[in-house]
Formats: sequence, structure tokens, C-alpha cells
Amino acid sequence: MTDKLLFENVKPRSRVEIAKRVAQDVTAGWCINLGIGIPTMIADYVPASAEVIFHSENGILGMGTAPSEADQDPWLINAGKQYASLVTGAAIIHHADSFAIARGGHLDLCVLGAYQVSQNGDLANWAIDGGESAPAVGGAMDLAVGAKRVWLLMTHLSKAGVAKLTENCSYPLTAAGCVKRIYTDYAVIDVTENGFEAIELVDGMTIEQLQRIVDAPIRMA
Amino acid sequence: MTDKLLFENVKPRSRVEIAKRVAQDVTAGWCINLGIGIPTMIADYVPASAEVIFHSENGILGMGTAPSEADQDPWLINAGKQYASLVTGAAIIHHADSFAIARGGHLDLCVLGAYQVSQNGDLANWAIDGGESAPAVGGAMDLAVGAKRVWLLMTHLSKAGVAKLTENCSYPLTAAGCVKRIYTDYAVIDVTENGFEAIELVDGMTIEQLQRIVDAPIRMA
Amino acid sequence: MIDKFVAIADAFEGVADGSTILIGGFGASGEPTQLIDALVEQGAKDLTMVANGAGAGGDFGISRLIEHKRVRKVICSFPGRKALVFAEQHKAGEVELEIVPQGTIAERIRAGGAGIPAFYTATSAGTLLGEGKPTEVFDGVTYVLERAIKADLALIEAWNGDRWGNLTYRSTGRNFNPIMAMAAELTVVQVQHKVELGDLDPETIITPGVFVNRMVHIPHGNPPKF
Amino acid sequence: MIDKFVAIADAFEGVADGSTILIGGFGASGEPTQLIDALVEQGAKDLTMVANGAGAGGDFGISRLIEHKRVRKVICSFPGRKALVFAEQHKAGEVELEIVPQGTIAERIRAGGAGIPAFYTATSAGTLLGEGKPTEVFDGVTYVLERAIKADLALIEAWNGDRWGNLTYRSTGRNFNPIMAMAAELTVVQVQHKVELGDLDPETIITPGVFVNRMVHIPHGNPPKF
Repeated sequence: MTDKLLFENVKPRSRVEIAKRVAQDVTAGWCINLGIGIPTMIADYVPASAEVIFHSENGILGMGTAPSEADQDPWLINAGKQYASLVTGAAIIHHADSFAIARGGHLDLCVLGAYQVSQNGDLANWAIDGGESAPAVGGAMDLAVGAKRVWLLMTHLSKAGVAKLTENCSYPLTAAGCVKRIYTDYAVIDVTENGFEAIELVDGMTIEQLQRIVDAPIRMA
Repeated sequence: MTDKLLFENVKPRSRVEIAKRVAQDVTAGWCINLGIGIPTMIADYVPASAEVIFHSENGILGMGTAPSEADQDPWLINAGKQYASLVTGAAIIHHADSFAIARGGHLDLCVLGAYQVSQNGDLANWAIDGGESAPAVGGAMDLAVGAKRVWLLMTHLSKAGVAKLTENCSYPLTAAGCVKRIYTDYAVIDVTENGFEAIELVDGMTIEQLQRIVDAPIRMA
Repeated sequence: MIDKFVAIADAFEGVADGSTILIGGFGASGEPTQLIDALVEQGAKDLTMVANGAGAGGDFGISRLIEHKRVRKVICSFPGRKALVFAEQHKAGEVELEIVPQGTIAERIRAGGAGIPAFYTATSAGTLLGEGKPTEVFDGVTYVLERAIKADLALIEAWNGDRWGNLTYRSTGRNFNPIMAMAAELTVVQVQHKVELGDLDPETIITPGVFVNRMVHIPHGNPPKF
Repeated sequence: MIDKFVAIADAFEGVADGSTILIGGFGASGEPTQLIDALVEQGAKDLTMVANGAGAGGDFGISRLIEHKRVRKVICSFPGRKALVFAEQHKAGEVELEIVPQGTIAERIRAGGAGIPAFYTATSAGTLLGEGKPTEVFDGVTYVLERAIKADLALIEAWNGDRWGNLTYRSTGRNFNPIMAMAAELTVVQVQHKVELGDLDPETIITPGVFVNRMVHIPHGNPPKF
């Protein structure tokens, strides 16, 4: 996101604001995995009273907020290898059971970042060209194929200004046809059988403006 | 086994005596599954000091001797649905983990009964003709294919007087080529690449006599 | 607030005729007997029942479900000598039977819960029970392809449970219960002890609540003697 | 009497060059750091190492094993940004890399321990990482066939252990350790606390001793800060 406005009078959502927006759509009681990085911030905006159960693929069900430095336990980390905490009611499991949860369809939601997403829901978020000397996939593929809903939290444009919502992904896929909804700096977009459909635009934004930063047909739902 | 001697001056081993004989060949520290029925008796003749770990496929590692009536716990039963006990050091596991142990090659030994065994080690011990209205296989197939060693505890002849050690099993197989050793009322027999080889005969028994009750070539090892 | 505890009368609301159901327990140990009674009461029929056995006899548990003619097909490893009602109905052609080796049935259920649609096992290769199934040779050994079992409903017995559905079991009452809890669309649990959230040590929970949909507190005591 | 505790100098006796080894841990949590040091000392080389990552940096643990050029091939899900020594050797063509999705690597290891030679998963279907693998369609969905991982050696970190090898873990130090313990010919464990046989509740043992071959009592304290 640049400091200069891309569209006059349209203030894009910051990452924090996108995270807050995602949090609004989370249903109480869901079991959710938040991808490493920005998606993790969503947890800060889901009220504890909602009793959402956060899953961390390294073996936590019921992950709490980041601990203060004094409470950091080197034995308790999350999938991003940051210090974690447990909520009351949490359970510890091993890696095969943890991915049985992911792959077996027991996650109500997984929120991931993305390099690209295509109009049929293909996701590319693990490698730029497949030619990296050492690409790193982690748990992204298992989460993407297994969760009941895959939502993305992302900006519309790459740092180089290229549209990330496209007709077809040019980057290596994480999983085909898995993405259901996309939360961006300018809109909330559903991936439907008919392609991209915006269900919400930020203040002042028009669908015509949105189309200019999406590399595939997009319309209002 | 009939009251009349099959061979003059040759006293066949009783089931208890066969069980005792098997127990002599058990190595201290082994993890062992004893099939439902007669094989269970082997545990009574393995000294506690050997620290053999008995596995029961319904989720026990470290099964102890049958409890006295006063100590029977309806929550603690073995694979034969008899009351069981735990030794110090025992662990409780669920069914998938229990059969991961069996199928995954973690049992040093499994001792089973048999209807028939062939000279190449095929085992038939779960169904007479496959036409039963409701045959019951239980865990026999998983144990037979998975254990490092499968030994049989059996009589040479069926109640009808038919030889159970044969060239080819006519009954439905439990598993092919799995049997390594057979403990019977008259002998201890290895199943080798060259067929049946007796490694021990009961007192007074000759290999010629043994051959008369085995429906395949047998020789001394 | 998540609270999965319901009245037993509501435990099976919405369960349809023709459902595939998993029933935990091995012998009478860990069998969700009171839940089975409630399912008989609810009335669903034409069920495909997956369990280790086909009833321990008497007028309770699986035997009762079968006696009331709710089961169209039994998938099990060991019908059991005391499963007289089942044997009768099976002989009369009223109930189908699929015999599956005990380790294979356990693994098929676990696979169903873990998102594995099929796996290979050496169990039953070259036997009647492997006939007609695809086979593959890996490293010189022949294996049979087995499909996962996924169910509409699971009936589970547990020892302790909190309102999120976190569970522990008692001794060999554990058996099939934890894997069956994973493999159904609707998992209903009867717990002996309703405990407060946080009472169960996170390190010793056997079934995390994510696998559980409804719970009924039934302090029913010990399984019947057999 | 079963007593699997050995001196650390004897922990890897007999481990051959060219072995496939599993190393537990996720990040530095549950990594058997002192065992890795001992394996470096023992000298086995040309190893195929299966772990979640390729080292957390510094001169300890997996990074140290790689720094000492003992590893010929890494099978992992996430080499990690701090795995600089690995990255250097990989770039120089000295170490092969096989990237496997984290859930698939976990399931392949569990399959290795459970006697399942291969299984299907939707993970990686239609992606670079699924290329060249057999596929099958079940109920309209395409799945990839994945082979089990079985190893010669597993290096495990645990919290409590008794002389039979019964183990519990601490918090997220559990991670890959229990499944790796199942999948090797020789499983060697470093435990923080040596406890008496019977001290561990049979219901809360995570790894039963049947999976463990050798144990070393190393009260090494907390993982390094990262």
C-alpha cells in the first residue's frame, strides 16, 4: 500500500482494518486456523465471549492471545514459532492429529494470505515461481484443501502494483478452487460459480474502480 | 484330544503343557499379543520377572493376569471380553493406535490358534468354509500380517481326526505365509522355506509317527 | 458461549432414516447404552451401523437397536456369539452384514475423520475379505485398498466431558470412541461426569471438543456384567 | 528387567552411514538438541533427514548436524528463514531437498508407524508438489497417492519417561515426536525427567514404551530462545 491514494477520496483499509473486518464475519463457536503473519491479527478483534477456538497446526486447539514477555513459555509456541498461550478449555495434540483436524474438514474457517487468487478460487500463496532454491510450503496446502471455508486477507495489488485477483494464477498453486471469500484493502469479494462478486466496497469506492485493480471480470453481488 | 492314545507310549501334551512349552521360548521384554482362547494361558507361565508386555488389541499395553472376582473392573476387559488387569507400567490406547501397533510390526510375537496351517505358512483360523451366516474375524487378520513372529498353539488333529497341518489350506485364509512356528500336542515345528521341519518331538515320538498326522511332508530340522 | 450439553430427548433431533451410524464400545465397555436407547426412542430406521460387534445380548445397547429392527446393515469385525437377535435377522435376510477385520475397521474410521479417502493395508490380502478390492504391490508385498468410513452420526461414551466437548475416557472404555468421534457429521456423547471448562488438563484430553457436537450428561454407572 | 536408559555415548551405537533419520521438534520446541549433538559426535553421515524444518540457525540442533555436513537429503515442510547453513549447502548442490506439505509429512510418518504403505490425500493435488505422483478420483475429488515414511532412526524429545520407554511430552513440545517414535527401527529419546515405572498414569501416556528402544536422561531445561 502506497501513501498516495490510488483512487481519489477512497481510503483503503489498512491491514489492521481488514483484520477487524474479517473478525466481524466470524461466527461464535467456530474452530478457526489463522495463517502465519497478518491473518493472526484477526484473533485480536474476535471478542473472547464469542468462544472461537483457534487451532494452531503445531498442536494447539484453543490458542489465546500473545503472552506478555513475562509469561512467555518456550514450550508453548504457535505455527509461526511465536510464543503462544492457551485459553481455558484448550487441548494439546500431536501433529498427525492436528492435521487430521485440518484435512478432515473439522476447521470451520481458515484465513490465509495470498500472492494470487483466480476467479475460480485457485490459491497461490507459497511460492513465486517454483524455482526458488528452497521453497517452503508448511501447512498451507493441507489447510487450504481441508477447511470448510477458506478466506483470504490480502491487498489487491502486489508491491510491484500487479493485480493479485486474476483469471488464472501464474504462480504455483497452493490448492485449486478452495477460496470462498476475499477481504482486501478495497472490498469484500465472494468467489462464486460466476467468478468474483463484490459484496462490499469501502466508502466512496465504485465497482468500476475495483474492476481496474482486478485482472478478471468482477461485479457487485 | 481323545482319552485313547494315538501312538503307543506317546503321551501328547495337554493344552496347558503346550502353553507352558510356548512360554519357554518367549524372550524377556518382548511385546506379545496372545490370541483369544487357549493362547491366553501362555501368560500364566511367563514369569513376571521377564517383563513381557502383553498387548490386548482393544487398547491395553501391559496386561496383567486375570483379576480375582473382587478386583474385576467392568471398565477393564481384554480382547476376549474377559476381565483384565494392568501391570505397573501399562498404557491405555485407542483402537486405531492399538492396531497401528499390530499392523505396524511393533509386536515381537503373536500366538494364535488355527484350524489349518499350510507348509508355506498360510494360516486359516477364522472361518470354516466362508459360508457361515455370520463369520467373525475380529483382529486375527491384522495380527497375523503385522506381528514380527506368528506362532500357533494347536492340536495336530481336528475333533473329526483330520490333520490340520496340510499342503494347502482348504479353509478361508486368515493371512498368507505368516506362520513361523507351530506348537502342538506332539511336536514343535518350524515353517521353513522347505516346508515343515520339526525341531522337537514329545517323549517317545518319532518323525515317522508325526508324518502320519501331518498332511504334507515333514522332517526333522 | 459454547455449551454442547442437551437434554437426551434432543440428542438425536434431525437424524434421518437411512443414516450411517458409528457406535463406540468394545463388548459392554464404553458402549453408549443410554444413547442407543434414546436413538431407538427417536425412531430413525434403515440404519447402516458400524461397530465392533452386533450386540452383546440382552435387551440393551446394540442388541436392542437391532431387536427394534432399526438396522438394515451391520459393518463390524465380530458379530459375537451373544448377538442372537442379529443372527436371527441376518439369517432371515433382514439385515445385511459386512465383516471387516478389526484393525481395518478402526483405520477406515480414523481415515474418515482425518480426510484420508483410502489407504492400503496388507490385512486381508489374499483372503476372502480382500476379494474384489483393488490391490497394489509396494516393495514386493501385496496390499489391499480400503476406503474410509464417514458417518452421519456417532454415538460415543466418555468418562469426563466439559461444555466444549473435551473428553476423557475410562480404561478400556476408550476403544473405538475417540476415532468414531472424529468421523461423523454429528457426534453425540454420553458422559458420566460433567466437568467445568478448564478442569481437564489440556495435555490429557483424548478427544478435543472440535469433534463433538452434542453431549448428554448420563451418570449411568458401570457397564452391565456380561 | 527392561531398562532402556543408556549413556549418551551409547545412544547411537550401530547407526550406519546412509541412514534415514527422523528428528522431532517444531522450531526449537521439542527438538532433541542434545541427541543431535551426540549423533554429530557418533559420526554417521550421508543421512536422509526428515523433520519439519532444516534448522533454526545457531550452532545447535539440526543446523549443527547440517553444518557438520552429515546430511545428504532433507525432507521437510518448511526449511525456515534461519536455516542459513542448509540454504548455502542446498544452493551449492551438496544437499538435496524434498518439500512435503506439513500435514502430508505428518501423515506419511504416522502411516510408516502404523503399517500403512500408502494413502490418498487431496493435499497437493493439482500443484507442483503433487506432480508425478499417482492420482485417483474418489467421489468426484482428485487425490494424490502418498507413500509412508519409515526410518532407520528417530531422535525424540520428551518430558517424562520411565525405564520401559513410556513417555509424556510438554505442551507444544509434543508436535512430531509421538508419531516419529512409531516410525523408526531404532527410536532414541532424550527425557527431561526420568520417572519410576508406574509414576505415569496409564491413561495419560502419549507414547507407550513399545515404540521406544533407547532413552537418555538429559535434564537440559528449556529450548533456546529464538
